[in-house]
Amino acid sequence: MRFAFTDDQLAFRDAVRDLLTRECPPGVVRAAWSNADGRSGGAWKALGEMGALGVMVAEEHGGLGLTELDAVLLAEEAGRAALPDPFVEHTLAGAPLVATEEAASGAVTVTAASGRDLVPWADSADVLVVGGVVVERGTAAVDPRPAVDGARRLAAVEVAGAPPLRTLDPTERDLTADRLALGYAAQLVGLAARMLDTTVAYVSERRQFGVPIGSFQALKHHLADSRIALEFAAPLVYRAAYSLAHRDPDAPVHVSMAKAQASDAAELVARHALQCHGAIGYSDEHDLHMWMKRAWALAAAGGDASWHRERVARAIL
Amino acid sequence: MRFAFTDDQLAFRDAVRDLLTRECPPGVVRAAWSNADGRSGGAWKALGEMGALGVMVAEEHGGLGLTELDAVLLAEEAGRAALPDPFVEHTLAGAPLVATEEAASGAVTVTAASGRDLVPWADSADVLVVGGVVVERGTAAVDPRPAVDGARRLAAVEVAGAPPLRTLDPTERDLTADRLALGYAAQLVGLAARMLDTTVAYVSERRQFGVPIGSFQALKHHLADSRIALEFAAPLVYRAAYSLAHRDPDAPVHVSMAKAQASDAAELVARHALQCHGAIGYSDEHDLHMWMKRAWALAAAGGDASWHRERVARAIL
Amino acid sequence: MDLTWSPAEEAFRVEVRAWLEANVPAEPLPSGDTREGFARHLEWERRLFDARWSVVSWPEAYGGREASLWEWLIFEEEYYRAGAPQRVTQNGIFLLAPTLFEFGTPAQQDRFLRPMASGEETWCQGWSEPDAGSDLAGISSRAVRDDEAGGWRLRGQKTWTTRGAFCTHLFGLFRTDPEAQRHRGLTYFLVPLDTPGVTVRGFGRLDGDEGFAEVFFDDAFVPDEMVLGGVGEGWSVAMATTGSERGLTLRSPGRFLATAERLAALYAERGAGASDPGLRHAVAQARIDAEAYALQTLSTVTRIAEGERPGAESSLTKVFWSELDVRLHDTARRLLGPDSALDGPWTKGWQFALSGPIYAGTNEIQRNVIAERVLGLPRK
Amino acid sequence: MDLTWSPAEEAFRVEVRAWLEANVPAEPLPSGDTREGFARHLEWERRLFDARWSVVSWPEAYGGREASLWEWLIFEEEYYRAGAPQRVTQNGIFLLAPTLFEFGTPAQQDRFLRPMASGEETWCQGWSEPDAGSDLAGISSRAVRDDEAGGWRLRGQKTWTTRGAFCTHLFGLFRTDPEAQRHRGLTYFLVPLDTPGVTVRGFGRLDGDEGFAEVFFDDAFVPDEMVLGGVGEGWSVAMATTGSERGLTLRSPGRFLATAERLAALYAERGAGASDPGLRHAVAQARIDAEAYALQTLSTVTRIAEGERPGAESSLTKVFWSELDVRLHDTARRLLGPDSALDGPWTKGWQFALSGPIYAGTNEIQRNVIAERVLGLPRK
Repeated sequence: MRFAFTDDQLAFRDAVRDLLTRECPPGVVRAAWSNADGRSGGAWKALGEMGALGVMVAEEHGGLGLTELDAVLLAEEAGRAALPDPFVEHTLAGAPLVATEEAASGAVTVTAASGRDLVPWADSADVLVVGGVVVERGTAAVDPRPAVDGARRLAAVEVAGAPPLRTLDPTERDLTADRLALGYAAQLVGLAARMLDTTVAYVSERRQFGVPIGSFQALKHHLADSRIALEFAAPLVYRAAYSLAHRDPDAPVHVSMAKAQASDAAELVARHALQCHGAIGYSDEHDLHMWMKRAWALAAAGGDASWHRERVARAIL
Repeated sequence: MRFAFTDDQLAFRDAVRDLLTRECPPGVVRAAWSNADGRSGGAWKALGEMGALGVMVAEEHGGLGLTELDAVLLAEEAGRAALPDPFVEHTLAGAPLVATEEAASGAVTVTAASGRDLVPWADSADVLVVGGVVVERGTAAVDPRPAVDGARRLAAVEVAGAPPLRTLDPTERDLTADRLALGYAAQLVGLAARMLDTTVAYVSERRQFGVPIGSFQALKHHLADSRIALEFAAPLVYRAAYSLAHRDPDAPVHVSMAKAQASDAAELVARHALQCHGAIGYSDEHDLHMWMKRAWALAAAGGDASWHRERVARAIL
Repeated sequence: MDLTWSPAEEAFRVEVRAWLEANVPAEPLPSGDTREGFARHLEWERRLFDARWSVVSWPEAYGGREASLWEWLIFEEEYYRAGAPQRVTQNGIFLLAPTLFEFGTPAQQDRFLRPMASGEETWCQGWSEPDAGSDLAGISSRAVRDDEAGGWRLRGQKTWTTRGAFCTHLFGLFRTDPEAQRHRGLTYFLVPLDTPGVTVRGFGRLDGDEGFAEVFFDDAFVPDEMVLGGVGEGWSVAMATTGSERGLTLRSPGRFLATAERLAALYAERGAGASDPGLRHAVAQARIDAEAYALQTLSTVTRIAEGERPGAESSLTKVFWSELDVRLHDTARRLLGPDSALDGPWTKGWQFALSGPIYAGTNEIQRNVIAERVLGLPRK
Repeated sequence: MDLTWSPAEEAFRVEVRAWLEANVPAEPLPSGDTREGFARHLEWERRLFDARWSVVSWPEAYGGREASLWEWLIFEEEYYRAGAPQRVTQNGIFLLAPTLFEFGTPAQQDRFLRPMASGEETWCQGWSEPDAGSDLAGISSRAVRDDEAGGWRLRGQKTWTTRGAFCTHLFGLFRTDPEAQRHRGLTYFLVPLDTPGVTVRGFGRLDGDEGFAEVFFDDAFVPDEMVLGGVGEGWSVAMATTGSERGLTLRSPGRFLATAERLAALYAERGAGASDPGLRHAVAQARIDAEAYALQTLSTVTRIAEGERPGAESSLTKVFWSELDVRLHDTARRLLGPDSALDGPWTKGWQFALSGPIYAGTNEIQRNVIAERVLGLPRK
């Protein structure tokens, strides 16, 4: 029994964090709100070069041949940076199915969606995994829709007329949906952790009534509650990654527990972060709103908290 | 348009409050936990003498011939005092049906219950309104059950073999159930207001860390939330009384809104009251627990918050 | 207690309803927090004014009908029920005007009220500064006496000024006595935004609309007649307005009933497909809360009509409605499920609702006020 | 990451489970917070001790098995899963013993640990006083030096002493230096409750059980060897124990899973008849939270097993589990509907759960600790 990551896994996480700190500062996220494709450009390329985008692609196809347990911390970092790229859709869901060197390196971008979700970054991806098939983007009908998160571009995709590169079997479909949900849960943990850090720094510095506002008990308790929510969400996410990696038959329920808890935690942290920032955080010139909107988007994606709670209810009741 | 009580109604309320302050101090409630019948004795008699128990009995039967709108503030006072007597069951529900001088004066005690509720104070009442019939207590099978609120004695009552004094028509049954729910809602407002007052006094006096604990923002906010809950529950209760008194066809929905809101408000105020009292409130030697347990009992009686919320949902969805 | 309306009041309601039915734009206007939308809203407000519906409770001389408090309420109810456009003139009409009526000189009233009612002059509020948000008494913008010119020179910066980039005038607090501490030594000024030395820069809110502005004052001159309520009296004059701001909700008891009904309609459409069986009760509870809000307003108006003056209780209302508004929109988001990621009226409304617990005194501060001034808990 | 157990650990689990299956009383014992129930519980604890299951992680000399941290956890999981009786000796075993192991002299360890493990001597905690509840450093009970007799005379009063009326010994803090302020000048004493001058009066808790006691000290003499960890060192010695108290939850990761499963069973029985469609998800969420609790415990134990020492993070756990316990029982009450007015296991459990956010440092204080010591927010 050991419920912790290996030193190698942590070192890989740290390397991705360093890379994203360098390549994906808030300015890159902000630029993605108004650029052509909502993508980072440089950060994606750098992630591909370090192997992070092929972590779950088999070694014979140029990937690292690792598992969800190795990818989960990287997804958390992509969340922390609010990376404007389909990191989870590609790395956890799409690339392992496409399984080519181009997918492993990110030279080909794969995106994916499950359930009733619109497809993120569909117009800039090369390959789409939608409705149980893998298709070239150019062969599908991609209809962009206006999203609350201006960087995470959404589109309705019609694949009826597109020749499938391959068709997923039901097991692959379910696994892909669970991998998306797990990845989003991990991103939500990262997003929430970043919002909490930012808010702690802000309230420690901002002074009103002659004292830092972080000395007021009401704000302390908002942030303590945020910290508690994170503390009891992250372990469910890590366990779900372990269960998926070990093909545990309970993995789908574990994924649902993780996604429900991480969605709720991120929503709560976002609420408290905004309230603690006050009017400053309500301005779109402050960075907070970009993290908050990504959290809202991912809380609703891959099945929202209620959808996953219902799956838990079906399993235990 | 005037959403307020008349001076007469407020004067009657004040008179009942004065009477209960005198005749039903906490010691009387405490005594009812261990005496034979869970009743106050003196307070009931005094309420009868002042006419409060016959407020809704027709004048020709010795009552005051008034309405729910006149009774609702008195029920609130009975709640505030945690009066250990079937005030609502008698005054709002039972006595108007029995309609005798003895019922109007309280010489005969009538109790009542609706739905799946056990019957409160069944073993000390003279007449029972249960399952759509009015029966003499002596003719029914009364089976006491252990209750969390030691003063509000509960019993399962079987009326199958009892000769009915009268049988209620469906309209009377529904009206009686709504009057009970309204009365409980009013009592809950009174109970909550008393718990809040007691807690405000306590935290203003109790010192820890060299200051009154009521100066800590966390406790301030607990009590502010309590006050808000009361502020937005009481008007629904008063409107429901008005609607019942005017036989408004929407009265049942108005009663449900009142009972749902008052139940939730009282539960919330009780929780905060206990938390603000700390270990002192957790002792059964302190009076708080008697108010809290009455609040729990009445929140669950006459349909709990969810039951009434469901009735609202059926009406609007 | 009497929850019915008199024949005269019913007749007033019929008149209001008929006019609104005939005149409310069929298509919703673009957001009043954008430049284009603001202009379109002003056209609407002009129509309201021309038909004498823009300030029903005001004296006829300023464009009103001298309507009673209850008639005013009926108007507001009908206005919300009709889905009529948001009032972009509200900061003038509901925040500044009560202060002008109470503290203004007859000359000021004659000068400012009618153009305010018509929308010819539009007012924004200059309270907050970069370092004085929740802590309003921390204001550092100054007004320096210019005896020669017979007035004051304003210096400093205001921010989070709602619709500041579109308005013609600003009302706000400036420090006239630099030696005085905190809420002493402040004065309430009325400032045309085209005054030389005033610069306005709009910026975006959470939902992307350019609803905020920063206003910079660089020795901008205002004459003495632009002081409202006496030099050094700014704090108490402003507090009267702040009372109105918190009491803005008085505007319509039906305000949240309309949203609760739209939510019920959304549930009818989406409820069966939603994952959370509890949403049914969330929608019912939203309706209950909206009714509680309406009734509590009626209770407050009754007390005002009978001569009481609302006090710190307005903080109870502010916390309740702002958090109800958040719950209403959050329930809608949960009904929308994955579609909540899309831009749309409910997701716009959700973002806007999140400002409620922040503006006009954060809910944390309101809860302090409730604890200290309504319940009497010790300050320290 | 490895979420499997080794063959040796599995074997240990099989042994524990077999013994518990054969020995756990079929009928639940009466509450250990009543005089009769306490005695019945002590019989059970004696059986545990005789089979060497009472303190599995302790040295064999004191009745333990020198079990590893993971084995200890397996034992606790199985103990909860078997529905075995609440440990009435827990204040000694889980609060005092860690302090004795860390600060006690060899003589003290030899004298006290084994009778504690067997339940022959039972310990209650003497922290709180009428005026020192949340503010533990406000303790005013005194210990006055008696040089001649070679010890101390205790004066003052302790209160809210759990099961104090049934225990044989008390551990607690007394002020040895009356000049020192707050948390300085305190000393940690071990006190037999049959010491002349000690009076114990039991009183009832919320649920009516006589679970509390007041303990009065009227010049009660204790010799020097009853000082634990040095005169004047009481605060730091006690804080080590307080750490254990908050970490009590380490006892079993499965602790709330058992309750969540009982709740699911209640839902199976009552859910269809309940008015609130949202209860289905409340039950599911209870299970999710209970799993989160279990996993967070595994994560903490991993860190401890690898040499870390738990710090202020234990406050996160305290707040979470105590509020989860309240939610679990509140969901049950809502499932019971009108029957929640009746005395029964769930309503008893509800009342007991309400003590969780209060004892061992109120959750308000825990949240301050999280904010200041985990997040690093400014104290003032």
